[in-house]
Amino acid sequence: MIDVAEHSAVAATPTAWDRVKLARHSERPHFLDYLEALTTDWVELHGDRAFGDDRALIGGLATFDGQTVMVLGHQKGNDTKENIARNFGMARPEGYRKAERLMRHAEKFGFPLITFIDTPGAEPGIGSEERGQGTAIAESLLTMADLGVPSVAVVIGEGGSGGALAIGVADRLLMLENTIYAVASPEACAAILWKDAGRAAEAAETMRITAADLAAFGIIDEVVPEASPAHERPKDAIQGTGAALARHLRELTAEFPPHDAGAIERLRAARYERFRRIGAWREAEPTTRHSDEGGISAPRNGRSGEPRESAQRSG
Amino acid sequence: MIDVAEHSAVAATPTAWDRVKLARHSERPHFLDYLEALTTDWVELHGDRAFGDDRALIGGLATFDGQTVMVLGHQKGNDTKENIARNFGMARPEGYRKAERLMRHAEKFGFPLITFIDTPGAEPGIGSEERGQGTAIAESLLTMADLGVPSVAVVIGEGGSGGALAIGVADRLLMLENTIYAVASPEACAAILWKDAGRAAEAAETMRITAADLAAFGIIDEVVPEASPAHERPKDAIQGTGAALARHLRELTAEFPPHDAGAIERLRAARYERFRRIGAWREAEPTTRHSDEGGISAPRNGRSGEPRESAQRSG
Amino acid sequence: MRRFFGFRSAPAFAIPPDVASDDVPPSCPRCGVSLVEDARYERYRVCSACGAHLAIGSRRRIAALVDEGSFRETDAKLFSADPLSFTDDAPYRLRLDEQRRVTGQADALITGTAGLHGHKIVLAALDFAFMGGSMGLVVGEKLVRAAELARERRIPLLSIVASGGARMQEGMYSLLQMAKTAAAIQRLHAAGVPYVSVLTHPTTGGVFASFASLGDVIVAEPGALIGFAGPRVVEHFLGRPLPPGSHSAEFLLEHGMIDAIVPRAELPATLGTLLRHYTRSDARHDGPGYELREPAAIGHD
Amino acid sequence: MRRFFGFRSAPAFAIPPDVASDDVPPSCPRCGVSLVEDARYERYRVCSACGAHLAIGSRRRIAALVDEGSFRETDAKLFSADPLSFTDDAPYRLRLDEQRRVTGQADALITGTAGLHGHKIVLAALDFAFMGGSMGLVVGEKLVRAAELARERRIPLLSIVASGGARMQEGMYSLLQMAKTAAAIQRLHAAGVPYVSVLTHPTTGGVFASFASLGDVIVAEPGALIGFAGPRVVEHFLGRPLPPGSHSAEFLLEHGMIDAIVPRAELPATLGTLLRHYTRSDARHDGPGYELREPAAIGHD
Ligand SMILES: [Zn+2]
Ligand SMILES: [Zn+2]
Repeated sequence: MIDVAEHSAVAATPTAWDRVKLARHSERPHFLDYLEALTTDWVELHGDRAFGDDRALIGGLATFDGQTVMVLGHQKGNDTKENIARNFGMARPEGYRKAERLMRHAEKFGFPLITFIDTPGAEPGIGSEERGQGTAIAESLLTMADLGVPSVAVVIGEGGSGGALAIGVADRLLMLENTIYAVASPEACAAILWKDAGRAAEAAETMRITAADLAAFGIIDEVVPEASPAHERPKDAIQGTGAALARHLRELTAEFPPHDAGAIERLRAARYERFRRIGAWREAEPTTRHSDEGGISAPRNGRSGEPRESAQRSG
Repeated sequence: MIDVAEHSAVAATPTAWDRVKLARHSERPHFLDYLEALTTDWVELHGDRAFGDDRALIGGLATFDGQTVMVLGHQKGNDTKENIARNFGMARPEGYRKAERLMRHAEKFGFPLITFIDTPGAEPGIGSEERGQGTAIAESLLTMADLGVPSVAVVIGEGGSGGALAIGVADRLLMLENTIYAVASPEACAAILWKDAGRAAEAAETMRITAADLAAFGIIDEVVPEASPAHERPKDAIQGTGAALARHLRELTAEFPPHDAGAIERLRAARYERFRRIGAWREAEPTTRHSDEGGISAPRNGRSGEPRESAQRSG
Repeated sequence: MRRFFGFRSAPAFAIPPDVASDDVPPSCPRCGVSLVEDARYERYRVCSACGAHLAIGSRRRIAALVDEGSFRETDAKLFSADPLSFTDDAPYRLRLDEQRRVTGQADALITGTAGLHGHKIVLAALDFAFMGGSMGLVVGEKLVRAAELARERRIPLLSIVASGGARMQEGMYSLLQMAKTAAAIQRLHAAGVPYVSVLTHPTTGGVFASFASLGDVIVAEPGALIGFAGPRVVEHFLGRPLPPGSHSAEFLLEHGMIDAIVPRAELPATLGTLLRHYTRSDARHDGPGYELREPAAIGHD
Repeated sequence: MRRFFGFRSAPAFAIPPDVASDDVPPSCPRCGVSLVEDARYERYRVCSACGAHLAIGSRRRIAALVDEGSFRETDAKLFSADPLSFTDDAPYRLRLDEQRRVTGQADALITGTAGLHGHKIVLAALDFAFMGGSMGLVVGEKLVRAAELARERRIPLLSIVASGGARMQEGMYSLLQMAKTAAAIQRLHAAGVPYVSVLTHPTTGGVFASFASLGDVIVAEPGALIGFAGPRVVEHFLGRPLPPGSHSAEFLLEHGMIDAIVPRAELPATLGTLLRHYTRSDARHDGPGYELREPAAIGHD
């Protein structure tokens, strides 16, 4: 789909659209590549125990950094055949219900959760509507928000909308340098804004979807660098990701020891606060007229009234 | 299906097969008749939030005896059209998953649970297999065993196998006088035992499936009398059932007050013990040869070693 | 004026037809009968002739639902800070200003406390007229504050939504409101405080896939278009038209996603009954005792 | 000798073929290749030529699974008390006597403790050769005792089943074992003790619809016939033949009901890995620390 030769044009300062293409590159390492390189003792656990087994969103137990973790991730294929089997990484409701089941499994046994995000979005098919895609995603969000074990999520390719967020409500959120995380695909955004999907590159810039943008907003905790794009140097990308995951997981388990009821309550409270404080708003009528350019000059106030420049993040 | 004239032949001492026919009588009051007569403020709650809404197993909130209860029941139709809509009272996996959802809802808000059992069994179709009929029933059993609110179940017609038991793991189990509760239908039993479904009447006797039989075994807590068969005097049957339900529910809520964590733990323990001690077995090699007639002469021992004649029931 | 539907395209308004504003139109867009001097339309924005549930503004909706004069608005002056300094053909800030001028509201969600059949509730109503009811930071923040208020005071939360989904102009901040609102509802659940969600026409995208689908009880208005992906998105994905009835409230009921379909005019009574159940849960056995009514004539559905 | 399948009729042995006893048959009932001197058959009752998983007695199964010499049987002498004094063509008690004589077991379930790759487990194995692995009072009681032992000692429970369902000759007592075993597994879950369920050919009815479907992890043997209603019952209900592949382990995996399909010879290794995960949950961060292995060649399934 992506012209492989094209990315050599990606120079020292790639544009947002360059990142989009890199994030979607078919030779970029996918979830199972990370899993195989970073973990041992993998036991895949299938099925939602109600309708089906989704091959686009998979999970199971593995040993990582000397401990057992529950691992979940979207799996894209490396060729058309695999992509069809994996539904291009677009999960269906049964995928999110499996994720929920495995999250509760992790909680029951005190296993930390690691999720690998790489999806264009949840599948928008009629079968997915029939089986409650919205309901399944909402319940996965709720379950993950409530989870009594530490969690780390990492975007390894495309972070596409609610289908990505459903496994992204974590205590730490990482992104590889050439990945994106967005409320809608640039193509969809352009189609809505300008009725012209061809202006996707422009939309990609406007939407602020790169790892660097989201780090600046305080929405993510760390950018895992890619000295070369991950599909050119997969080992480096995987190594860097593994090291970052291990570091965050160690910090979390040190701060919130498993099987400690008080720590679990503190963990839940910290996660709530993490999402609770994202954002910026004004608590009074805007007093200045804005210029046509939309420059921000009015003060921004958090809910407690003190000035707040978008989100602050301690992690 | 049942010859209505036939039951007039049911004299003072009906046979087990007579009871089977009465239990299945199409004019016998069904779940919604009890609901309408015994409760107010009914709000039906639909759906399993995953696949569908089963019309054969329905539930919701209602006021009964001055308090809010969660009510669940199998619903048969009164004619062919209704029966098709209600799938003849045969629930599908989504029915049991809805039941599970509503049980947890009851637990969350401290509403006692009342279930009305009236089904030939869980639906044995291919769709039910695909969506995990066995899994759904197993999970409903587990949920009901665990439920942190008091529960009373009453068999108002047919108690057919696992599909009945799935909503029957209650603190009290009642049966109307002319109802049955069985591990298999007499027809299925005869087909298996003698390869002749025509010997169903004989099987019905052998299987010990009437309210009187199960009361003698200590498996049920009370037989609600039917001075006349329920389809002839529905008001009497419903009144008697309502009075018995109210009495048991009051006893249970007095012994295990809602919103009292200690009482809830005692309730769970009592329910476990209730099912735990059902039955009889020998803890040593049988020493006597039995006669060909199969008469029981050997001593029966419960697990603690003391003689035990089938199950004892305190309730 | 253009509308914004967040990350999903505009829903097709097949079932039922919609009325763009609260101004009385000459006739029902579904059956064509005049709505002038239609009392049911006047109060509920429901056509007396065919029962079509037409668009209704949040304030009118609240007035038709709660005990008269009981509504107390909260956080009325929470305004978007335009975190991305977003601009497409025009700056987002100017669009917001225009929306505020047209609707008289600071953003799409109105929150407050009210009485309903004498039961105290916390209420959150999303107004489709304000940028398609899309959820940005202000909508998310106000929903969370409403949920926190309900939790602190232990009074039921009621949300009523109509939404095209996330507010694209606030980017990832908008998406994260799904997580934030779901987390707030989770805490409400954990505290055992009831939450009833009402879905109205149309409800799609991120609002449907977060707090609106997490009610202890979920009801929908008849004929409302509801779904995760909007019909156009699904049709584009499928490459063929949707089957009839897809994405309707009735479709969701059949597929087990909602508890009931309740006509707008019956909503106060239904919610009143539900609230009676939930609010007396701590005060049982004070009822009239067991009492038999006449058994009903056999025959139900 | 007749077999009894409880309340469901006898399963059709379409996939895979079955071997009636542990006696070495001349050849594989599926592929026809001789099984004489087939070492895999000798140890696992699996045909080396075609991989068919043939019937295996519980004791042989246990021997092939657990650490050598580690199995300690519990409750070996629990006998049915024939609570209904049941008789059809012959008294149930005489059938039981005959089954005991033929199988050398008191009833269908063998329980005990064992080591598996050095991990202590409680084990319960249902033997299809004893009255079709049907669940009466003794099977239910022994399963519950095994679950209670696992809970008290906080060591994982492993059950391996092959069953036609409830034992009809024990009537309602038999049905109630579904509730009783589910309740015991619930308590095990609440205590956080792992429970792994293994489904083998054939598993239907009350055993499938109770404890066997309640594992934290559920695995099945390849080709095993598994379902709630047996294939004949479903075909009778449908009035037409089942679609191919229905009721197989592979069908259940596709439909999300089981976690994995594991060939019998690989079961010890797979269970060993699972047990390592569960048993070290209290002793984490004692591992070797973060260490990168070579990234795999791209390409998976
Ligand atoms: Zn009209
Ligand atoms: Zn073979």
